[in-house]
Amino acid sequence: MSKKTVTDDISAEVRLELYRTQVRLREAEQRAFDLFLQNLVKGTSHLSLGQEAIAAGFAVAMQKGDLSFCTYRGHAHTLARGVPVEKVLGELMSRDNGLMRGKGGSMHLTSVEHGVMGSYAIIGAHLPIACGAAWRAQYRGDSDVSVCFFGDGTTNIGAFHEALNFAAIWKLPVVFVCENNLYMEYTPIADVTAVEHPAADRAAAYGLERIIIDGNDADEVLRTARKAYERARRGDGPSLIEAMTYRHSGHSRADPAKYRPEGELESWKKRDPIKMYRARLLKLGVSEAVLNTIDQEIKDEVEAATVACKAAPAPSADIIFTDVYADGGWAWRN
Amino acid sequence: MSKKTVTDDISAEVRLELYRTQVRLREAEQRAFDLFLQNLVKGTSHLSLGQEAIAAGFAVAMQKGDLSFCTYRGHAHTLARGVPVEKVLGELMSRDNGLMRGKGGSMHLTSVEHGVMGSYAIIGAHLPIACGAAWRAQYRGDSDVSVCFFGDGTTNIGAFHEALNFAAIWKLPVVFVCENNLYMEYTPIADVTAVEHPAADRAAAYGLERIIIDGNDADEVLRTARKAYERARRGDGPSLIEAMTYRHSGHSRADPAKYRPEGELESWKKRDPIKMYRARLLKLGVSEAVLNTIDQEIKDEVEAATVACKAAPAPSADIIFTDVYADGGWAWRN
Amino acid sequence: MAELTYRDAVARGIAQEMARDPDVVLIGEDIAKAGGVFKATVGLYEQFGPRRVRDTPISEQAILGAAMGAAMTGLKPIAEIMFADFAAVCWDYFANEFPKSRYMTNGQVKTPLVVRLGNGGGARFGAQHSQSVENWCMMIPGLKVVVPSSPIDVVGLMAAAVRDPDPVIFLEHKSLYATKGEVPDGEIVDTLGTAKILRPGKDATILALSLMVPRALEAADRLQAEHGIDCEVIDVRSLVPLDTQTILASVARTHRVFTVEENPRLCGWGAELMSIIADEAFYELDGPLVRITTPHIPLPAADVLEDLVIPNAARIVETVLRTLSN
Amino acid sequence: MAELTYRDAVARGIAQEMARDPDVVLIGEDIAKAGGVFKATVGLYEQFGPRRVRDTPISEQAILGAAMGAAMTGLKPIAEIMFADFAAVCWDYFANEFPKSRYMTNGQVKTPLVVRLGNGGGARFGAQHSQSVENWCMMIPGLKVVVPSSPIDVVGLMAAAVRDPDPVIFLEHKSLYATKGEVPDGEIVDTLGTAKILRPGKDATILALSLMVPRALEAADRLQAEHGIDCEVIDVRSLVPLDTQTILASVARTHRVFTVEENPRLCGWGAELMSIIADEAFYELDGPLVRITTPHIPLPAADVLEDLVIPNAARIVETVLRTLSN
Ligand SMILES: Cc1ncc(C[n+]2csc(CCOP(=O)(O)OP(=O)(O)O)c2C)c(N)n1
Ligand SMILES: Cc1ncc(C[n+]2csc(CCOP(=O)(O)OP(=O)(O)O)c2C)c(N)n1
Ligand SMILES: [Mg+2]
Ligand SMILES: [Mg+2]
Repeated sequence: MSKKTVTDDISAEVRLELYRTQVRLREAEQRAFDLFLQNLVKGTSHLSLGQEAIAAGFAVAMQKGDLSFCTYRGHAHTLARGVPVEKVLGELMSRDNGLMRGKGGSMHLTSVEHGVMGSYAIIGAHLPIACGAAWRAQYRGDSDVSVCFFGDGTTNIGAFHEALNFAAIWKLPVVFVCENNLYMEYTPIADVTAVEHPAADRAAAYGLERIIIDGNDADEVLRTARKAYERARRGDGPSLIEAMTYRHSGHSRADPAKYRPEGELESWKKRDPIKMYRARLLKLGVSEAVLNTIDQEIKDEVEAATVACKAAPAPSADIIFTDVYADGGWAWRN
Repeated sequence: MSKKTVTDDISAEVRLELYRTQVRLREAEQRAFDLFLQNLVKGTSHLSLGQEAIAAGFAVAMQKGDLSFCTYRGHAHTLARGVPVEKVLGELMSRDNGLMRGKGGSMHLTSVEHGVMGSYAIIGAHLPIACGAAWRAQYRGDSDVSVCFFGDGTTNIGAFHEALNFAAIWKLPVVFVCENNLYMEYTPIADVTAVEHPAADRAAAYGLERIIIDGNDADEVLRTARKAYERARRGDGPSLIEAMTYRHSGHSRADPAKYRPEGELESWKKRDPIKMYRARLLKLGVSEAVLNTIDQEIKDEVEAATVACKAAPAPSADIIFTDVYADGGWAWRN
Repeated sequence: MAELTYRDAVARGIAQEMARDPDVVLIGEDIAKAGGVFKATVGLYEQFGPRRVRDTPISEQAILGAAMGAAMTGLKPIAEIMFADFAAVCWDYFANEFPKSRYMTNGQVKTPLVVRLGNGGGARFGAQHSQSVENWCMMIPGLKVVVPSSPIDVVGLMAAAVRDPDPVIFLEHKSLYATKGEVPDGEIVDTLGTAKILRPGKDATILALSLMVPRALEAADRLQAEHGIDCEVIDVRSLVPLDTQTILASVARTHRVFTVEENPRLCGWGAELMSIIADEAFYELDGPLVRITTPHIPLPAADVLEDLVIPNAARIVETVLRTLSN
Repeated sequence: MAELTYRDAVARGIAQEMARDPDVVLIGEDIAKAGGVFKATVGLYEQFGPRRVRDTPISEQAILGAAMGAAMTGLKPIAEIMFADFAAVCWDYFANEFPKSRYMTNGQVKTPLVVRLGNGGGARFGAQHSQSVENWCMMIPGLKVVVPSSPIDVVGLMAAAVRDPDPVIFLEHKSLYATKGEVPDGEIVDTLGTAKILRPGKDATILALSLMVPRALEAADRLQAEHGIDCEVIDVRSLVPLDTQTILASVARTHRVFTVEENPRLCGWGAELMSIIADEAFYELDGPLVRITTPHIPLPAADVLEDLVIPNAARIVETVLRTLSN
């Protein structure tokens, strides 16, 4: 592969990293879906199939120490920060090797050591929380950025409004990323939102710039992320970014997504972020062999993770009573 | 008085009604303040001294059946709908002749027969509630408008955002009136808000027009109200109006308002809505005698109300256990 | 007479009332076209149309505020707050608005509405989607709180809730949606504030609610069959109004009491009932009042863990045995 | 040793901890320049500056979310939610976020923060500004809940709350702010989870909290002086952790128990304590467990009405007398 060709403002290494990350998210989540069909995933799960470019772009642009705040649809963002596939699948499968040993479940993936400060399942709750982490950075003079991911539907809940105003007036180093996948669960976002772009058309209400990007283009995502992170680190305050995308699967494992108009999925699949990115890399001169190697490495990683998870024991009963409080236990009385 | 001179798009009758209403609010609230100094007002109270033009303009423009939703700063809006002064002062003084016989207190003035659907003391709560009343009108084909009053500080709470979006997407006949008196309690609104005009600069976030008016000019208020009500009755949906004004007294009876920059109160007092409106009427040819008669009538009404309230008994103990439930009682068990 | 699921009973109860009263309307997230995430409102959109069955944004405060404003002015709204846990994002309406306005206004304002919540655990949804919030609701003066355990009760209590002139919190258990029961044809209207003795017994009273009812019944059967202990099982059904007469009369017969509660332990509905009993039936008691509850912890997601924390028949049997043999 | 008001004790406790630990920060509405609507944070802005003492918009969810995010990443925020009733507009953080994240993440996330609330009635503020929400907090697993009744306890428990690694809800009583008490000079650090026997007695145990503590003490004095009944008065102080040892030991000495609770009756903290006693100390009891509470109604605003519904010394005396003479 010729570095010259593939490098512009984005280096060849970063481009390959973007590719690798997207493939990793795709493969891991497709495996999650397979395991669900095998009845090995308990509880619910919300996949980001089709939305990988956003998770990849924002994560690859981060520095170590930057913090991610995710939703119940958080597998992709968690994996994108480098959390091992095994840890994620283990949690989905309620195994002892899971990220939280099964105590949190698929909607609460958290890996503080990787900067994944939690996945939040109550719509909107984590936007103010991300503000708080950013406030700490500002207070201490730390240089990290807090990045908060959420969906289009989330822009209609009160906490969104409070967080955006709060971040703006305190000029907090926080980046709000709205993944507009056109649906709030089963309802088209347009049916329940007063503006066309649920996030971007409200940026001005917080004195912020209107930013809409192609969320299926990892390069565009990365460039946007870099700019927003720089702004935050400079002390210029928050950004609100609306990334247009589409989820290939249903809202959650329970949803066959029959509410979609005919052809919508197909047309978006033509704009599959990974397919498009692969094509771009090839066009930029990356050899098919390099990409195939990456594909294979990821497949192997996911396969190994699956094997490990299937072999992993269920969590032991004693952890039921651990970590309610900081002393490690749950005692509410003497 | 020459009807010709005083009448343009606003009739002479309406103009006098606007004057009378403003004077009535002023006198009644000033009396409330005096009674507080005499230790006859229990609990808290929040006066609208200086903000009368807004209450008067919106109320006078209403039709019978239109509904008002107010805040803890609700005396003015309640009185403006024609609720007797005695009923309001009685409630402030915790007397049996009060609007709610002392059960609600100054922050919860309600008179359903006058269309005053309640005064709400939790910031933001009544915006969604007003939506609900408007939804009923839409559902039934009723022609009434719901009018919801709140302050500048209220625009930063989540319920504001949810209500505005909700009203917009359902095109509800509701009018949101933000009385921007420059302060959220003791904090200048500019210190805690990301935009200059906390309501108007956010109207676009709900697909609504940006409307800012002089809240100390009763005519401008009335004209704006009429337009908004017409729009609502036509089925064209909600309006969000920001009326600039200033409160002459502190936030509540506990507040001496020392946080104001020097001269601010004085400069706003020059723009006292009643002083200005009186001057306008005189200029338009209304005789001083007519206005003095109104002034005297109001003074007499307030004085009579005061006498009645002072003579009124405290509420009787038995009402403690009435009206928790619709059967008139409070029984939670058999 | 048809066999219905608890899930279908919800839709049937709502349909019965919507057909009867044009003021009854239904709102919530994905409840219309999609029939609800729990499929408990399937068919209502088709039957009653988009005017009466409306999808909302993710704006729980707007949903409940709108329900309240509509109720104040003449409608009888049924609002869904999908998972009971989400009551926390609109708690102001539960706690400060609709339960208090009638009182504060000296009777001027009415709020006849129903809030439906998908309550309880067992679906491996984790700590933020599995809570039992009946005690959150019971502690607020001015609310009524209904917690049905069977399809027939769902229909009848839904009708009673919709017809009730006060705000009623209607807690549907997610793990009961798929359960089935016989439901007679025709209109069914039950009465709020009535507990049901589902199994008479003389040795001890077991008070249960919702998902805990079938488990209490199973435990009672085993206690009888395996240990000769004859438990009376009462489905409390309605926390407010509370049928203290039925409960206290049972205590006066059995002299021993247990609660089976899914809510976390502290300040659960069982604490209230036990306190009432410890005050008003103290001299009837032959031994300690024992609550069988989920421990006071957030709910874990993993199946093996969740199954260990929510009370089940085995734990009930074991607790009753241990207590009565002391 | 100085005489301090309860109000000033709040500021002193916070100042003590802010001076000691640069990670302690204070946020809330009008708490900085204005010193708080209850004047409980007067002087802190001047002493610690705008970086550490910050006014916020009316955005209670943002306040608590920000406190949580800061706590997760290293600060020790103290957040004020002005009137306890407003907990309802940000209840998600109390109920679903900070109490659950440590558990859900298997110990990865910590949330060492303090939420201060202006709790309780007596100021004629009406139903939406007068509530006692200690039971709202007690029922949520993962929270700690502290309810001081005197200036010295305010200082010491505030210090303990700030230093505690878990989320602590700190309920200040609005009607106690003006009360005074001796507070020693120098650092004061108390211990969470410890009840205090304020008045030893042998005939009955009275469990009280916050504003109800002075009333219980007054009642006990009158019961002694006028009726020869010797009551032990325990200031529970901390609902979570709960000092059951002190409470159960007292019950074992007196054999009769009363609670005095300001919260509305159903599912109050007293229901929990009575249930614990009815289970674990059943055989120590000589008579019914009696809770003296605000009735289960919204609070009326008028002075004459409010004074009738919140428990006072006369009602305590009367209830104890009537109960013990039965
Ligand atoms: C407060 C709250 N209300 C409702 C839900 C249920 N819910 C979960 S995901 C979802 C849709 C969210 O849509 P969007 O923000 O667009 O995110 P997406 O799922 O499309 O990624 C809803 C309504 C919730 N979790 N929390
Ligand atoms: C949810 C909530 N938070 C805080 C308060 C306390 N509070 C009462 S009035 C007020 C200021 C409101 O300011 P604004 O909306 O500008 O109205 P104004 O008082 O100026 O009329 C605050 C913070 C409240 N009542 N409810
Ligand atoms: Mg979406
Ligand atoms: Mg204001």
